[in-house]
Amino acid sequence: MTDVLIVVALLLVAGAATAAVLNRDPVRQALVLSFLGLTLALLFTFLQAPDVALSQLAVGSAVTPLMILLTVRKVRRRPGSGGDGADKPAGRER
Amino acid sequence: MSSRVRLWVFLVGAAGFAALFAAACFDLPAFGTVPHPYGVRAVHAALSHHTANVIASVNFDLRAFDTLGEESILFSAVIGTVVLLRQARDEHRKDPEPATVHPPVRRFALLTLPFALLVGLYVIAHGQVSPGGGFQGGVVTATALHLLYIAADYRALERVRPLTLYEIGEAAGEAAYVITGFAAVLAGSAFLTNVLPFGTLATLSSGGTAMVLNAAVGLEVTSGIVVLLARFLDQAVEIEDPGEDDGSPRHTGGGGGNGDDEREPA
Amino acid sequence: MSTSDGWLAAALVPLLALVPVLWRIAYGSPKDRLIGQNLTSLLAGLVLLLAARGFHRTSYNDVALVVSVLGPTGTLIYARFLDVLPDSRLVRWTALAGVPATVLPLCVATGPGRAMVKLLLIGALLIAGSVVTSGRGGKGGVTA
Amino acid sequence: MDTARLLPLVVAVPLLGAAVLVATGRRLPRLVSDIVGCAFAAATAATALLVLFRAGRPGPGTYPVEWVGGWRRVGIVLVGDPLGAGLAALVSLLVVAVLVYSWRYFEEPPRRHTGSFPALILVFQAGMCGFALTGDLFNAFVFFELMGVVAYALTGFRVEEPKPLQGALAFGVVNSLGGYVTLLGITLLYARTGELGFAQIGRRLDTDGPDGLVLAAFVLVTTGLLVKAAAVPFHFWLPDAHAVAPTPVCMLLSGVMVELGVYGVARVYWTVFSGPGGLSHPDFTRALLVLGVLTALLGAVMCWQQRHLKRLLAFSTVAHTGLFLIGVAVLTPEGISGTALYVLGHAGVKAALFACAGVLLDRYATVDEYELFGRARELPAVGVLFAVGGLALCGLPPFGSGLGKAAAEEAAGHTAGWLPALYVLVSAVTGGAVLRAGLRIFAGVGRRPRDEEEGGPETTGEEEPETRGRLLRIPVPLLAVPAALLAASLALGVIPAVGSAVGRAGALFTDTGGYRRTVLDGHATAAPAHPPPHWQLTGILLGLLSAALAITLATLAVRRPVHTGTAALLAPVRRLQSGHIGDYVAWLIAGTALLTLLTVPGVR
Amino acid sequence: MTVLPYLVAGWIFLIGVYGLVTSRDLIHAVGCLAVTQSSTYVLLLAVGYRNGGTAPVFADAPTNSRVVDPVVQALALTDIVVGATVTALLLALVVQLRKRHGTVDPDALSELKG
Repeated sequence: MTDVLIVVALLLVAGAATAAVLNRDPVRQALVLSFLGLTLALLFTFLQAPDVALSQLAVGSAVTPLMILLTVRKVRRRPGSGGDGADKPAGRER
Repeated sequence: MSSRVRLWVFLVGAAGFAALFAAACFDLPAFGTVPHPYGVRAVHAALSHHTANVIASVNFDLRAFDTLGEESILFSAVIGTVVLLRQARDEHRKDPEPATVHPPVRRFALLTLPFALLVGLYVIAHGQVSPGGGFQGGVVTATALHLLYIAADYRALERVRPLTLYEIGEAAGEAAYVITGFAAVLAGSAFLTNVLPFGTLATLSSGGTAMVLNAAVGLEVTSGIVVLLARFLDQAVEIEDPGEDDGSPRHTGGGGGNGDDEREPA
Repeated sequence: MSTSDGWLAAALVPLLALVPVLWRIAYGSPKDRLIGQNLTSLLAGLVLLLAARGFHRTSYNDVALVVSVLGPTGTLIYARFLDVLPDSRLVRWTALAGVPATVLPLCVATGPGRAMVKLLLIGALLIAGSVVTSGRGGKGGVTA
Repeated sequence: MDTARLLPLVVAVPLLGAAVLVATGRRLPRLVSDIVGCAFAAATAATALLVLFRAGRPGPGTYPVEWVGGWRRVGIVLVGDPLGAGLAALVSLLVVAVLVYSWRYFEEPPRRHTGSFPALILVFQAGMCGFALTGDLFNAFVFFELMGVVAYALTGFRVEEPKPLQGALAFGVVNSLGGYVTLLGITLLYARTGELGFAQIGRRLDTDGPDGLVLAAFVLVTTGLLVKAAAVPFHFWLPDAHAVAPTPVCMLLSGVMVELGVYGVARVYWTVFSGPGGLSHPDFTRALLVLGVLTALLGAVMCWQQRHLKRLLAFSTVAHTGLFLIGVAVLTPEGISGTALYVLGHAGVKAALFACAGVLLDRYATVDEYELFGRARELPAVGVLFAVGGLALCGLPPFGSGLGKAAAEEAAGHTAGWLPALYVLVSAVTGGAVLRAGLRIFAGVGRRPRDEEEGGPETTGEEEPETRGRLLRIPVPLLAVPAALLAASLALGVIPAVGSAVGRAGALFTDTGGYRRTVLDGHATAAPAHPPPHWQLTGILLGLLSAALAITLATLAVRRPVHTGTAALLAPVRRLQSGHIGDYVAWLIAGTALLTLLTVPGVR
Repeated sequence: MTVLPYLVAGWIFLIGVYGLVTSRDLIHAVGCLAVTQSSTYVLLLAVGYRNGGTAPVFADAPTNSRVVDPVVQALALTDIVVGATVTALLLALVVQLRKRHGTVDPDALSELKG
């Protein structure tokens, strides 16, 4: 039964990683990253590594996405001083 | 390179990498059957030092030198971030706008705050006994502190967060780790030798210096993450870019015209 | 099938429920994504509780404890930045139905003691967190 | 006290210093924090030198080995073999020089964080020393990352400037990725052997034959190290980062950090993969030789084309790294000891050249060869240092870099007869580029170069000075440090004891069985005798030839107009250096594939 | 099942690198780097797993139980810290980069060429 759980968790992790890359908007990506963090924590628990699961949980699902969000907030607060339209990354619109 | 050429370079490289990696995977022992001579030795070593959590024993005793490097990485990344996100000469600060928080959210956050801090400290303290330890608990504690930001606003958080103290706490954690190592040298053993009594297996005071190092890491990580997040929050909420408030009409709808601008100080 | 396999099979249910949640987070509207984030931590908490029992390791419950604390915190932080805190019946009902349905049998199986207190605590936190974060909180929990 | 006990202290002392500086940094005045920083760095240097003298003592080939925490065979081992200890000493001495140089450098340290610059440098020192001394693969990864993290922060230190930020980001992304590739390789090795120490992994590997797993592990581990060493095609980050980092940091980055990548490749190969269960010697030689030659040629070509002085020096580092890689690729004790001496000499010379460029930057707010034309006639002392540095760079006897080059090219000549010619050519071109820039800037020789057609791929050299304002008077440390570094480089070539010590170090380094026995069993083994690097007639002549060639090239370039034809021919090569992070990452992966192709047996 | 975990690790690595190569936004690129790094955790723990093993934490398990490898778990912990700090540092660089260049699009960064 453990094997089934591991396989499902592995596939979820692979899916979440793919989704995190394909979501080009950083805000959207932050949410997928936090999902990835949680599923990784589940996978690690199934792999009998609760210690690693705990730190992945703390880092991957809270701190990293939070830092990304704060960066996005700072970066998008106003147009760039030297902006000429080229400072508008693709996928910025939600 | 154009994006097309770049993609082709990547695809060719990725094909080679995939072939190499797949070849390696099929030469690996099947999942779940890998032999672990080092792992077995580590379990024996941890039990000989009465540390119930073997991972904590590996981190803070057997391979404590790795953890010294790891803590130094965190330490230098925090100094680095502080330096990189410092207020530049041409920037200025603005007080953030006070926010009114929806009462249930406020109540929940305020009620959870002490509890979350407690959980964090619990995870740190039980590092050598149950899953957890200085790093995991430290991150939880630091994140929990930011519940205040949710419960009220940034100003409330700033009031209870004497940043200087945390910066010193971070350095003190790092110093405590190194000094514990030096103590062993002074006692005539190798650097970072576990020279304290090992205590009873699976109790809070077991593990000898592993316990001390765990506490040092807990202090450093808690302070370090608080400082780290504070720098990012400062940038996101308080520090204004050069020319941002130079009297010219503010560009509205800039930066993609998303909804993130509501809390921008007026 | 042994009892521990039974618990693990039960853990499979919330785990599989994460698949549509991933879809929602990756491709939904901003509101949907936040609901998805909220559901993820709730479901993950349940998986962890059931798995801990299935592996006969009470110490694994610490992971669930941390999820129950950090999950709602994370959701509220996102809500603050995205300026939405959507009202979601789905989250509320999953919490109100799923958590007791998981925790109560676990308590029965564990028997009275410290472990049971911890279980109840985690259950209460999961419910409280989900209810608060899925209520009609308005914009980002901030009534500005 | 046992010398071995000192090994971990080489890492711990600077870390303690950094913690002290950060804790007290906001209260201390600038002067005190600088003194504290220097004191800790100097104490570390003294410790490292003590270890080196113990390890370098002639006699039976024993050297200090310390299991940290007293965990024999279960913990992490630090090995003070002469080469590792020597590198740690080099790192520490250079750090002291850099701290002295930056004494008056940043006139305005970050407010309330006066201690952070010396603190970061100290952590950098700890990371590099740890990497040089460790005998454990994962521990090496940790120190690899530690050097990296500090280096990214230091590169982007001047946040008011756009260029350093871009360079630091490319540096950070590419190097972190390289680190993760290495970690994947380490994990594969752990899966096969269940061990982490170099010696233990090597012994276990040799109980089995080589297969795809070992090959993959070798390629992955080496990729990360080659990224650090800036071998083609992993080199793109280096010019971008080294050209824009604060000058004292450049001295460390180009002087030792990159060379540590080469050291890592050599160390891992000799201790882990050189046995029958690893990668065969011809395969390793082929792979590294190809990469080394490519790196040397590309670095030299790009170096010649630069007008941004620090970028020019950065590309010359790429070129020399290529030569170092060739020295390692030939897999002989002579190659290792010659290269080791070359690295030592090069570190002093390159750091001195960067130091001179820093003086120009702070006085004229530019490091552009064209803009500075003739302007530095008023600084004859700097000009002399710069010219001597340029000559030493092309291996003029009797500099240490010259002796190292001579020994390395002789060793390489045994593998392929044309390799000495490559050594001569590459060192002449890079040295010539430096001399050309020197002639124009300090002497105003030749015609004033003009900006040519617009739109070509080019980085010009306009930068903000790193001091508060432009320097009017050159402070003493800014001149004394490069002079001392050049003198040290000269001393390396003249003192015969250096040559014999380096020769012994190379012999011990390549004695795989001896290393494993010393580390795991505590047996002392006699170092096999090999002729140490010493001055020979061919070496002296080739060194003089390089220098003459460099002078000719420089004079020709200054007198004659630029050949637009050659420039156009090389434009595609220059365009590869695009400053685009995506490009660099794509090249990294392609490089992994290339390395695979080169090491797969039978592909020739 | 015998190689699936290893292959998943390889997939995560490659997809993360793909994201880095094609990224049009540096914040997104840093996120992709974090994805890439998670491949190393997966590979480490997959290598350390033993069929029927349990966590080497003997607070609530007998000391003679069959356990998985504790060493890789310690390594993965270290690795996670490294990843978080690198992410923080790179994001700090992106924040400043945006201030000085006015953009976070790697295609628009043109200061360093040739």
